[in-house]
Amino acid sequence: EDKTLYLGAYGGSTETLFNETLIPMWEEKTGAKVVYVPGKSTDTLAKLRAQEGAQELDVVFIDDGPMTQAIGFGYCETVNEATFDGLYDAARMPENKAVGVGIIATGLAYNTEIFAEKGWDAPTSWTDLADPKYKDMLSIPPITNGYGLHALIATAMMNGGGVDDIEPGFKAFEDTIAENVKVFEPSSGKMSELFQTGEIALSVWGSGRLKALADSGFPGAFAYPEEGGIKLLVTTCPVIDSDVPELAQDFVQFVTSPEAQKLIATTLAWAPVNKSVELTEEESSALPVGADIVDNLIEVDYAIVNSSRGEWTKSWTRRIEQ
Amino acid sequence: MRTLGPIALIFHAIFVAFIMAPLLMVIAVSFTDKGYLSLPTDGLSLRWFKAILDNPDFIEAFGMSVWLALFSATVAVIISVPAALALARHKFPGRELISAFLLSPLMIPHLVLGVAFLQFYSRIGLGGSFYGLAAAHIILVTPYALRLALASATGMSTDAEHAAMTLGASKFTVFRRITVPLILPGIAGGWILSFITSFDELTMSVFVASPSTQTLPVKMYNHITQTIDPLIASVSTVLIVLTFLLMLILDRFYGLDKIFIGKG
Amino acid sequence: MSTEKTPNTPYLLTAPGVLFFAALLGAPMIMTLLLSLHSYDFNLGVQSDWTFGNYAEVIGDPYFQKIFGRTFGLALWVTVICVAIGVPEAYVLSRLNPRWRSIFLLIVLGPLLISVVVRTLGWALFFGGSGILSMVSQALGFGDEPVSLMFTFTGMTIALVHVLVPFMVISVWASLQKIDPQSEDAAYSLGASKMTVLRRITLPQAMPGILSGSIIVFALTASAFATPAIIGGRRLKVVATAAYDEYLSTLNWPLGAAIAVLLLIANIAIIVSYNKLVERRFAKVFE
Amino acid sequence: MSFLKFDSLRKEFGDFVAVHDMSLSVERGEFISLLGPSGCGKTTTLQMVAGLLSPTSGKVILDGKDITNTPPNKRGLGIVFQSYALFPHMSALDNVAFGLEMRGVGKAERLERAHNALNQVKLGQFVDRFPKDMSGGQRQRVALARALVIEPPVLLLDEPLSNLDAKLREDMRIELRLLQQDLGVTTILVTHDQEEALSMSDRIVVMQQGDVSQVAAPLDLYERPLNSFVSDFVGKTNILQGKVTDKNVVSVNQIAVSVNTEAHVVGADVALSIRPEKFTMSSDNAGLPVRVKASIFMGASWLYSVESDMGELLVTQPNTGSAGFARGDSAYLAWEEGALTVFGGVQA
Amino acid sequence: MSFLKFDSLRKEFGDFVAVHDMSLSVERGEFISLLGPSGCGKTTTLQMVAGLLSPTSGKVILDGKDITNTPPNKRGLGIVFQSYALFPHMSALDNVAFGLEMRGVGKAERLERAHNALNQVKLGQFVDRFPKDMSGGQRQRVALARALVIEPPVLLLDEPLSNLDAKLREDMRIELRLLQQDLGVTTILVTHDQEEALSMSDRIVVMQQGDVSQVAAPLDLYERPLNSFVSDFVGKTNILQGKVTDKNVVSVNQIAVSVNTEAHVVGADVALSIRPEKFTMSSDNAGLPVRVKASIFMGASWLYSVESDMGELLVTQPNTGSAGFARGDSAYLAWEEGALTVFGGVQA
Ligand SMILES: Nc1ncnc2c1ncn2[C@@H]1O[C@H](COP(=O)(O)OP(=O)(O)OP(=O)(O)O)[C@@H](O)[C@H]1O
Ligand SMILES: Nc1ncnc2c1ncn2[C@@H]1O[C@H](COP(=O)(O)OP(=O)(O)OP(=O)(O)O)[C@@H](O)[C@H]1O
Ligand SMILES: NCCCCNCCCN
Ligand SMILES: [Mg+2]
Ligand SMILES: [Mg+2]
Repeated sequence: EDKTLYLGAYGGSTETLFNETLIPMWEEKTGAKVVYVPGKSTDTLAKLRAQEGAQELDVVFIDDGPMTQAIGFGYCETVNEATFDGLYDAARMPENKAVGVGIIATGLAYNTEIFAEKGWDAPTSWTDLADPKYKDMLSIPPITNGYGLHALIATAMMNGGGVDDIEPGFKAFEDTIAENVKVFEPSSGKMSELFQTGEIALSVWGSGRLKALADSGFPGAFAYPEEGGIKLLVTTCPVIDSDVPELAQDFVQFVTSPEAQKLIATTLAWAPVNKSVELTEEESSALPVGADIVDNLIEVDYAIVNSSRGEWTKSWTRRIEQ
Repeated sequence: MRTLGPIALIFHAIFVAFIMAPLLMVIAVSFTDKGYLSLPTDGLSLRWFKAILDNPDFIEAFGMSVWLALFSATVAVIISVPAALALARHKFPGRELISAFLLSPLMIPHLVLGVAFLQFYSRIGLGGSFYGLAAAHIILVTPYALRLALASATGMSTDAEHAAMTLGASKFTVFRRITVPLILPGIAGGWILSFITSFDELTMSVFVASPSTQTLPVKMYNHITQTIDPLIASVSTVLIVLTFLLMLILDRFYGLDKIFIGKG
Repeated sequence: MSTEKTPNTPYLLTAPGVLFFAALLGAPMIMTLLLSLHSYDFNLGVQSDWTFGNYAEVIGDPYFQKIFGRTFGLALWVTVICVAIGVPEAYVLSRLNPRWRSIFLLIVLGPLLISVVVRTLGWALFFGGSGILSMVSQALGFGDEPVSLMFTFTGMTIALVHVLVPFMVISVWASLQKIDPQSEDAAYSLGASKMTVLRRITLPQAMPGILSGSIIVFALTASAFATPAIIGGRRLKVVATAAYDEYLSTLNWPLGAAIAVLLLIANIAIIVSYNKLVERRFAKVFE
Repeated sequence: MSFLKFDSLRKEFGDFVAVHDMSLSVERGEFISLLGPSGCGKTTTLQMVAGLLSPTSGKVILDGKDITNTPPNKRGLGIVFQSYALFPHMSALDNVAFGLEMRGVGKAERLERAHNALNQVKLGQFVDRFPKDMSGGQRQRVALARALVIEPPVLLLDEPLSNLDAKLREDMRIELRLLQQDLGVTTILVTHDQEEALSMSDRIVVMQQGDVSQVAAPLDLYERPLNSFVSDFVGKTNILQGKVTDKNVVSVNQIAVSVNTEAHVVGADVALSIRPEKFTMSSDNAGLPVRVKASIFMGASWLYSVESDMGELLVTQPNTGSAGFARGDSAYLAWEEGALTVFGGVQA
Repeated sequence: MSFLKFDSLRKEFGDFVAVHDMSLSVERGEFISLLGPSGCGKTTTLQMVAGLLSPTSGKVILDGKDITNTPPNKRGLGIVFQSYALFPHMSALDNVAFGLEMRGVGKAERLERAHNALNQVKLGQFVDRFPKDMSGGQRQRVALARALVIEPPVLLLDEPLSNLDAKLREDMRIELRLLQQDLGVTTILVTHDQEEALSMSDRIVVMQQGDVSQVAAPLDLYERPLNSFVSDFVGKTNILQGKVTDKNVVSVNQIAVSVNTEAHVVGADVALSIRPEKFTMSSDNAGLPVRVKASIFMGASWLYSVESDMGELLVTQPNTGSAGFARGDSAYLAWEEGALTVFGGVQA
């Protein structure tokens, strides 16, 4: 009989790539059908929560931060060990309940045209966020969003703190950075619009996002701060109590396979988690790959972050988003 | 004495300009030749209209939205009009309660409704189905249909209805042949607001819609969660133009005026 | 209310709506209410205890107080503006030459035809830093600095008025159609100016429409999410954005549910009293 | 047994009693008029019969069946509303055809019958007009046609001709009376036009503040009113206060008037009534001398207000084609003894 | 110079001409009635004067000023609408006080004056009622009070008394006439009640299908109608077709009738008119023998329809207090020569 797999994953270019290329490949291989349920990480997580006990989704794609929560809530099935063969260790999520699909970096995106006009140099450091010349030209996502969380953590680190001592980050935001911020924009789509309408010239953003925008012809560039960008892992997990558990496992394995990884890397600019993917120099130029970048990427320990995230969010909304 | 003075006309012009301003901006952007949002300052292009054809899901989602909005608005009107008559013409115990209950969907953030519907509907097996989504939309738009029918029915003279009754018309016939035509402006207004609200609803539908029932706003939203491009503008432009054309044709053949104005 | 029917008529007439709502909205609402009575642990999720803690937290926290204050201030403000411009526009429309009337009626509905996302994009293009408004104001010499209404209370108000004023116009329009034009004629012949006729004769009779319109506008503003979120930005949070945060970012649904329930209660309290007030003040129009 | 019966019908609006316990029996095929001052409860009564207002208490019985709680659409009555109550969204033709449609009459037939009914009320050329494009009288005629076309067993007419000119009103009266007699329709007519009531009715019900004052055939009512209210209300009348000074003599302002006082004791205070047209007014030096205070031309007659020693009197005289008496003229009034009616006072 | 002038006033509704180029001059303080069949354009004319309908062509001149384009609120006229047009959301008192308020009359004074005006129309106890809780006649009186209270220089009354009973109507006529004369208000009254028009007006304008048929003082109009339409429309009349057979003799159905034929040539076809009340009907074997076909009681008089060799005739006879002739009775008609009017035919 026809088996159907429900896949909850990002909309937009991710959806396009999957629907047009990856899913047909997998369907042909397995004879099963895939229904794509688009949604950003938080939406998908909310759906898992709402449908507890009667899950519709079989496989989900969620950013590493929220995925840690999903695992904590017990929405994920353990990923077959075989899937991890040939993957970087960094692709493992806690308890092997999820696996990375691609690596993105959080860094600084900027409008090259405006920078040139104003005669500014490209940004180079997390500390640039505090530079008064960017007043009202800067957007940072709020910490409810992965990129925003990274910005706070990075700022804490620049000021002598870290995930276990976040206060210096808040202090810096309170004292200087928030002054510069025109809007704490959580939506990538809106962020892209803010760039396009000239509302902002600089933002804390993902490497993949900037590539997508630049691909449209927009004069934008991505800067890895010299202190290091922050690693963001796009992850996937098979959902518990699926009516097609084998297919779900198979699909998770499929998206981490070299052929899928190559396509993902070249189209979505997520750096591969599979060691055997080979990329040309041009192909890898937009990705957070290569020794100078990858080695420099800062890892976030979500075990610590998630335990204090409630507090952080509270402080953030009360102290920063004023 | 039913003519308008210059001040009224100037006011009207400013009002219309205010209403049109952002729409015109969006329409302008849809003709950009760039890959990103910009006003077409140096070149017009239809590339973003061609792009619609490359994205058939937009057309499919459009169809879904139209169908869903038609269905929801119609059902909402059907359940609202009798209720509006009851609320307009009778004082009865529980009147305020019923009225507040039927209006409550207006007063809860759609997101909260969306999540609650998703929870409940997936539990009772309506999850992901068209009828689940439609039920949610009907609930969401009923307040509009109700309030507008109420505005029309309130204070309406019952003379004509009485006359019809004495001529032998049953309650239902009176309702259908006399009451409805007399409060038609309210019913039509309510239907239109319901249709449009359903057509445009996003925040709740994000949760309740499933891939097989993806509406246009949900489709657009998913399209722009990561990046925004002029495709959104061109889709909207087509939508605006289509709607106006449709309405003009309807006007030509049926006279919207009659519907909006009612009697006569 | 001159027809005297059997006393259960109103219940029969409201039954379809009430039953439909009870079956399909009642349960989700009760679920939400129950949800709001549980506590939440960031790592473990919703707890099985019973508590009013979420309500205490929302009510006691100046942060939420400010958000509720802002929300209802905004709702009031938007409603007032919608009445101020929507009512005259409905009146103008009803007096327009029939040939133009339906066309303009459509134009008024225009903003509702396009998705909120696109509409706010239009505003961004219009009153963003490099938008038309800015260009015009610079060209007119109002200053060299770009003017931006994005992420301001004013911008948020304008955008909300823009999407909500059609609701007002259509509601009032429906009411205006009912008025016997001869009562206006009578007032003119007694020496009333156009303004006076509008104020003393037309508007009181259009009160049911104004009432409906303002209820819709108020309620929609108070529970609006997208426009405040996009045009207002996160610094100008309203109740719906706060609930959104709790639901989608912290996953603290009980707290989000408590916020929503409080919003609903406040909304109903305000709207029911307003409704009563107006119905009593204009009692004869409502009979 | 009577066909239509009101049994202690009563209607209160809040504190206000619009119709006091009213009872009346109407025979099948009878033509009854309700006559009474504005606001006395005529419309209210009619609406209770029609089933549009429910009585506070009392019953309506039609053909032996208690219909007090029968909905209006099951009563099968034809009604013309004082305010017309036309369907504003239907043409004249559709307004009239509506009742036939409700009775299941086929389209062709009902249009033809509606057309005929409109012809009958002289609106044959206005079938396609909408109410708002018609004159007051035209609307009223549509309302009339709408009620007549269904040929109901009972017709309730609330001032159905009030907005028609005299000519048309007369034509309509005749049409109505013919139709009523041909079909044997039991009819209740509310009218403020006494001539209409007097000329058309089998019996007239005079109402006063929600109460029935008198029920009688037209001539009886006019000639033998039960009390001075009826006498005054139905047709013009002169009411004179006097005292019985002797058998068959009443003194009014010291003037002795001969009148039959059989029913009254000597010394009783009584009221005399005499209708203005019962006087003969002439310049011949005979009878009561009067001076003309006002002279009003009424077409077929002249109405004079005259001063006399008996008080101010209204006098009607036929129009003989030339100008009548003028203000200030002197004249003399004569009358026959039988023209005087005596009310009140202590009965013998 | 006349106070109010209509100059070729014309109103078209689409193809339909409701008022043909109508001209009329009204003196200051004059009381004019518009009389005419239903739908002849009376309301339309009044509304043009009021400024509520704009004429298709023509002018309205008031006190020497062309007010054709003056908005109604600047004309200062008092108007009673045929459909009342009360403010449904205001009490009777507020309805009446509204016009005073517009004239800047202080609150205390305007309430008092409104109260008085309502007393004048006998609604003193209903000041707080709302229109929908009033009877038809009560509403009409509120409308009347509303127009009168502002004491306008010109009053336009569109059937203002049509829903009142005879008694009240008469009282109102008198109030109206007194007020009109006291204040010298120029008044245009639309009425379908001929008695009203004849008794109140200085002049009467008879309209027919949007045209003026005759303008004349009441007695003139009644006794010397310009044509058979007027004669027939104003008061009842018998129209007989005949031929002038000799000087001062017209033959009607072979019967020779004596009448003044000075204006007509022998051999001309003419119409004779005679009003029903100009006959004397008796059992004395004298005059034209007739047979009574229908006998209708009208209160102050009897109306008979009789058959004679001259054709069917309407006859009015005073009510003498006893039953009149009955159907089937034989009788004889007599009349004076001057009672006959001759129309049409070839003029001599
Ligand atoms: N809006 C309109 N459109 C078309 N015809 C109209 C309109 N208003 C009035 N008429 C027609 O114009 C004619 C004159 O109407 P008007 O109301 O002046 O009559 P009227 O003399 O007042 O009659 P009534 O005595 O019945 O009130 C009528 O035949 C009527 O049908
Ligand atoms: N809804 C109501 N509320 C209060 N009083 C009312 C209501 N309807 C009618 N009345 C009063 O009841 C009385 C009788 O009204 P009704 O309409 O029966 O009078 P009517 O005899 O038909 O008078 P008219 O000849 O003026 O039409 C009036 O005094 C009226 O004011
Ligand atoms: N192309 C999708 C990449 C996923 C990016 N995650 C966005 C983080 C903010 N929600
Ligand atoms: Mg009445
Ligand atoms: Mg008229």
